[in-house]
Amino acid sequence: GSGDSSNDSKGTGNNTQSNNESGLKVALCVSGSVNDNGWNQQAYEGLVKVEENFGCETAYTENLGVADIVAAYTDYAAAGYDVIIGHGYEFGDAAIEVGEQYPDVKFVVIEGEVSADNVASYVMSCEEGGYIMGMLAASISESDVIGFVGPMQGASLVKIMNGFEDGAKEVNSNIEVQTAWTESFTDMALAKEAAKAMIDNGADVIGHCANEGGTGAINAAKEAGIYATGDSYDQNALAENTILSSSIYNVPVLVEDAIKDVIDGNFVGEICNFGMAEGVVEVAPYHNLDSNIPQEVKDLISNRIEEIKNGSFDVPCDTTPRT
Amino acid sequence: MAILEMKHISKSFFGVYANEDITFCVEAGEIHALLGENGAGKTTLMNILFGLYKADKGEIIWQGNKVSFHSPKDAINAGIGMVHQHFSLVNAMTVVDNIILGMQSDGLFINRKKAKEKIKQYSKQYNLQVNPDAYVETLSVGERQRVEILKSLYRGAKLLILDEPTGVLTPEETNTFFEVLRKLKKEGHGIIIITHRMNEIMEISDRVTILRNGKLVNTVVTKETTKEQLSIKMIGAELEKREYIPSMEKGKVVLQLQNVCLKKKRNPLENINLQIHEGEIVGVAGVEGNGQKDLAEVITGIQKHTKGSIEFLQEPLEKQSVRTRFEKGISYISDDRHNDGLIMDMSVMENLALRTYRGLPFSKFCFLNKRKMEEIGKKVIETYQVKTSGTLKEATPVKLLSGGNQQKVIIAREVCDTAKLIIANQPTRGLDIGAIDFVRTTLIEQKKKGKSVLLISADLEEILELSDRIAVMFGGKIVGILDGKTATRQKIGLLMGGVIKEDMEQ
Amino acid sequence: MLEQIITIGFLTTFFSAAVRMAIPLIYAGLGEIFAEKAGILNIGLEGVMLSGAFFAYAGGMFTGNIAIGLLCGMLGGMFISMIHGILSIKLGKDQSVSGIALNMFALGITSFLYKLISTGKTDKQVPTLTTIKIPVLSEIPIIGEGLFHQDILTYIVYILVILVVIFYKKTSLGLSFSSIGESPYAADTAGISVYKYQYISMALNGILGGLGGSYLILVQLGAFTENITSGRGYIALAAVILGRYSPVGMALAALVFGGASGLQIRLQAMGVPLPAQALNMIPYIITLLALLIFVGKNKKPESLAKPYIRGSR
Amino acid sequence: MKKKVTLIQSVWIVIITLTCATLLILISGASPIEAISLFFNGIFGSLNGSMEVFVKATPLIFTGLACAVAFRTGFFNIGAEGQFYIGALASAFVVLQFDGVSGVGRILLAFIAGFIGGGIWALIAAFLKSKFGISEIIVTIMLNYIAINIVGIAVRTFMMDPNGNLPQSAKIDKSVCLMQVLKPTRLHIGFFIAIAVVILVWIVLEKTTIGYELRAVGYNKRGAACNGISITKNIILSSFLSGGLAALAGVIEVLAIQKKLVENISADCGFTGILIALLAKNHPIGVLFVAIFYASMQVGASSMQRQMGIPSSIVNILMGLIVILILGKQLICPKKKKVREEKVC
Ligand SMILES: Nc1ncnc2c1ncn2[C@@H]1O[C@H](COP(=O)(O)OP(=O)(O)OP(=O)(O)O)[C@@H](O)[C@H]1O
Ligand SMILES: Nc1ncnc2c1ncn2[C@@H]1O[C@H](COP(=O)(O)OP(=O)(O)OP(=O)(O)O)[C@@H](O)[C@H]1O
Ligand SMILES: [Mg+2]
Ligand SMILES: [Mg+2]
Repeated sequence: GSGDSSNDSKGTGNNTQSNNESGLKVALCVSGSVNDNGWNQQAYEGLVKVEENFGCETAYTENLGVADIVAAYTDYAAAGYDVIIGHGYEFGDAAIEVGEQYPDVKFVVIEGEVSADNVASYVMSCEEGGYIMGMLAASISESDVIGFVGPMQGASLVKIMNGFEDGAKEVNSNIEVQTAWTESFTDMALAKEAAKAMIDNGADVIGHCANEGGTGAINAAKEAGIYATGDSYDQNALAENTILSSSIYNVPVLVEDAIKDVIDGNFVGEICNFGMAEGVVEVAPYHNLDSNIPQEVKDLISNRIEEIKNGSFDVPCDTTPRT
Repeated sequence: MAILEMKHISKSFFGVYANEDITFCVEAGEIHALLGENGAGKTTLMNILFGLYKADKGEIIWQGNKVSFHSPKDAINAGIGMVHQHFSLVNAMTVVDNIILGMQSDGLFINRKKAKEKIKQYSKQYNLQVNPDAYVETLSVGERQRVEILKSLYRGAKLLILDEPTGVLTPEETNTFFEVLRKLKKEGHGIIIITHRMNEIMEISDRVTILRNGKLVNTVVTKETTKEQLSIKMIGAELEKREYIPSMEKGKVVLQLQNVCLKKKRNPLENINLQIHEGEIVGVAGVEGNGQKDLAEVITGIQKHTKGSIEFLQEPLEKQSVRTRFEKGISYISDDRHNDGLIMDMSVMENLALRTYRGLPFSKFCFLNKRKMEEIGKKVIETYQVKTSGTLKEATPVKLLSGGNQQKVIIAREVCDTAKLIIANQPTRGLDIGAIDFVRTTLIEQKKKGKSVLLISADLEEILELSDRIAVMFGGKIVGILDGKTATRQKIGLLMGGVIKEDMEQ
Repeated sequence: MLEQIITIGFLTTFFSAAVRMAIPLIYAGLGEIFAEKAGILNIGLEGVMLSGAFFAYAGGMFTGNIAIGLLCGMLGGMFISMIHGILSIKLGKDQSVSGIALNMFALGITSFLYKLISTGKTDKQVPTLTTIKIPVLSEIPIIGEGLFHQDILTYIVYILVILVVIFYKKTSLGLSFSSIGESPYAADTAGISVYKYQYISMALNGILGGLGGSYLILVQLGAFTENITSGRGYIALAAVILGRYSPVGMALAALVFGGASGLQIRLQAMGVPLPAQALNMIPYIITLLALLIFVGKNKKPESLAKPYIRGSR
Repeated sequence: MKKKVTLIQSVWIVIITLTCATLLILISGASPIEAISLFFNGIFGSLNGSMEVFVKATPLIFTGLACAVAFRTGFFNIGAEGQFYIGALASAFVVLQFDGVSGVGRILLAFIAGFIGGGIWALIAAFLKSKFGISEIIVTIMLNYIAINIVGIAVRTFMMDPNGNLPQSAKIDKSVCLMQVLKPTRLHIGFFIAIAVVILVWIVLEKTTIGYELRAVGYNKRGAACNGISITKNIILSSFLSGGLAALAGVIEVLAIQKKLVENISADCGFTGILIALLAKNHPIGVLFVAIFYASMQVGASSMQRQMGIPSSIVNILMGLIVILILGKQLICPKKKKVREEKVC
């Protein structure tokens, strides 16, 4: 590889910190917008943390389509960035391809399926969060019907939905889990309509992993006066009396860990999993709905979380859509 | 006192004067004719008056006051009405809606009933029959013209501009139309009429203003002049008299129609029987919209007849396409040169190639031979004296040519060596007398060469002058075939009105 | 499966969904009818809606007042359509290029501004309109709930559709407006101020398209995201064609489309064993089928998208 | 005189665009000078960047040509996006199915399959238009959505990589990938194929009777028909060609860039193609240059965005703005008076 790092001086962004201790240059690529209140924003917040805590020089690209990933990667690699983080499985192949040409650059693919000497995939066990949300929803449901709204059928989203269903079925094997995909991360109106459809069909708890669009689903639950579960971060503030709890994917922690590994020289080019045990997947507190949830449900949930953390319970990870 | 004065009007397009220092006036109660060759600047002058163009120089005095019309709206409000050379009607609307278009309604809503009453009254008063509920797209050209005239009358214009209004009317219609004009004149209206027909000018106008190449030649009092004098003033020279070509011996049958029908919702063709021989011009007379165009299109293959048989040179034409029919020798000069005959956005030379671009000399193995196209274009421009834009020559888009010159391009293309039958539908409509003369002479030359011509025309003069036999159409049928030598205007006129030949002879 | 679908309950809720999904389309579609009847094709309708949505959101967020939000939404829509108006009316430019460029521009500017006003804010919700139940009418089986248990903007659109029909059919002003799309030359020579009316039409296009976008924010969602309209502008364009340029036809077409998306998401929820993508295609396939079934005379204004320049041929 | 006006206008367009860019960059808290230097550095600063322009231009050339061919016959193809997807799908399918065939053979097959697939996709709209008079605009918009969903189904079902869990097809092997010409840049022979196709299309449209017929039909259908030119044949021909050309963009995206079939494979190339065709006045050579211009804007803007973390929306704003300014240039610096009256259609 050429490692063309003569461009170093030009690559300084507005994010440059005075205390550039590590001297590391980190770039982040996301497929959506960095203020989407969810998946991409979380990664971006991680990047900001990295800059604050390690004094790295950072840059990011948002709304990156698959057609342009390789170009963006090459750009960053050529501009002397040391670590390039791709936030989503679709960044995997590009990391391998560009990684071959720039062996000195480290590539981190979140939710990826790939690895190489300088390419690592950091996979979050999001299904664990989904599973717990499913258990919670099924325990609270009185109608034995619950719903779940997903956006695009990507592997990391399918496994959340399937985890939700499995969790619900564990608590109540007769429960009906209604699911729908809106095929969009941003179409709030359609997500809302999906939730409404489920509510019309009798669902009394709605879960989602639909990113920003999911806000629509939560609104539908709020309007109908039923419960919902949040996704990605603690969404309680969106609807205080609606959101039972949220499954949190601690992407900022993950991003920080990844950079820390690089700084400490612990970077390994392999696929690593991060779940509840690693503190990357979490479950949000019940906030002011705490009193509405029966104690035995709380116990059930906290026990299961413990088991997942200490490895005595394995949440199945199923990435095939079940329609 | 003059109701309208136009003083020192100049207007140029791309640096070329369309009107140069033109001054003329119209009195109330006067019919004032504008005369000039195609492209002389008549329409431009009227468009300036009507607010469609803005004059570069000059002033307009309307009823004693200096005015400047920025749009037709201003002109209409001042009391000027214009019937445009090219229809300005909305096809997808009914006649009533077209007539009341742009007028303020009394209340909040349109009162179509009242409007219809008023239209019917005008129709009756001026003998301009149209169905007010018909959609304009279903009307024949003649009917559309009537709507245009009604539209102006309805607005109660004090000055009426009529840009070639009679081009599409039958003699009968023209007569009644002139009655209307005389009535209006008596009521004190001023009228400006543009027409290429000398007879009409002599008959209807009080004064004539003649334009040549955008300049004013003269304004004369009609009574004090003659057709010949006008014609000389207009062209700047005298037209040669055409020699009379006696009917030739009938050759063999070129085209034979037997019981040809064309089924369609409105105005179908019914049982057409017709023969055309070599070296013969068969005229088709009739009021516009009685199936003449369908007849032409059935023969050329643009529409497929639904019953009966058409034989061309003893071979049946059934499924043959427009192209094969042309290759066999059927040429077509359409009445609608803008839509049917030409591709307006293409150049003169490309339009010349429109029929035969597929083979030599225009192309070889699918590749166009541009040099050959240019060469042929130049030749046509020279032999036919097509007036093109100065620098572009054969590459001028035909849309920039005047109607007469556009017609020449079509004729140059259709009247080719391989043509055996020429179907000419209204070939001289809208042309000035020089151009008309050219077209008629061309058709007669073809006859002399032994070719056949089917001449469809609403102009009885033309039919009578050129035809060996005359078929008259009415309601999609041929109601009579007359001998060209013995036919008279009256006979044809009666047939055109739907009186059957047998009835007539009784 | 079928017995699940053909129940009063399902049909009622399904019809409500269809109406909800259709309303923004109907608003935008009405706007497009105004534009197209005046001869101007606005492919930038998506941008108009998006801009309307954003400014409605911004207005609502800064003032907390829905009415001001609505007003901002209309102005936001007008901003985009007036650019289109100037380019296509005054300059006679190609209307498709302009429309597509404006879609891109609107997507960019709304995303940018949204980022500006939303960073650092935790509460991003704006107030939404409440529903009003119309007593007797809302009791009509199946359709009553959907049609008459809605918000005020929905009721306004019913009235608007009727008013627009009357406007074009019964008033001379409407006649003038619609003649422009057919033949601006004829309109001009009949004394109609072609350009003025075209600008008015474009303003209405912006106001109504902007309302369509505002509806998403101020009635349905109370929140904004980048590209929140997700192609609804294009669907509204399709509804206008499918409805053959008549307001009622367009509204029905929008209802068909809204119904189809409501249906597909419901089928998913019910667990129809088909890939989600197959169900997602349903609205588009239904639109194609509807086009085929209702094939008939194309009522497209004759001079649509052809710039009118007085005095040129 | 005219040249001078155009020059002044161009200068104004640049000035306005730069001002807006500066403002936007300032608002988002970055340094404009640096951003703008990064913009040009992105295009001209490295071989990689310069070649990236041609890489990005390649699909745009194809979709631009596709739209130009269609628009010439008055077939308003908004469906290049969908045809792109179908082309990608068909070529990936063929390449993965016929793994017995040699590399070059499979590349050829992929091109043929993609072309035919996209062609047929466009033909649906042409057929509905000429048979039933259904607006091609609405049909092609609907077909876009349908094509995108079909690819979504394909990568999850019959074409899903059996060795992975992701919604994408198996990778195609190296022998089928289009050659990179100037490693390590991404420039591939697809760009040269695009230039060849531009010239081919130009010859067909301008120099042959086929192009002559297409033009005649595009200008005046009735006139063409009255002179014996078949409208149906030409609309079908142009739509098939158009769809096929748009599909080739998809084929090349699969064979040269992605090397597999994935969702969202087109970066809105189909819609950009419409812009490019119309800005190029439907002229094939014009399409080539406009596409390259457009791609260089994209490359410059992305480079600026990537290195400085400026919101990506600025790219959209500027691209839209430039087109609007090009359209509205008369307003910036009017060509004397009487613009409106003297214009000939
Ligand atoms: N819109 C226009 N743009 C450019 N030039 C024009 C335009 N209209 C007319 N001209 C020019 O004006 C001249 C006169 O045209 P005009 O239409 O007035 O002729 P005319 O006398 O009405 O002819 P005709 O008898 O054929 O109707 C033409 O030769 C042409 O050069
Ligand atoms: N847009 C234009 N640009 C340049 N010249 C034009 C334009 N429009 C018309 N002309 C010119 O106007 C003149 C007259 O045109 P016009 O159409 O009035 O002729 P015409 O013989 O009356 O046509 P028609 O017989 O079809 O009514 C022509 O010389 C033509 O060159
Ligand atoms: Mg004239
Ligand atoms: Mg004339």
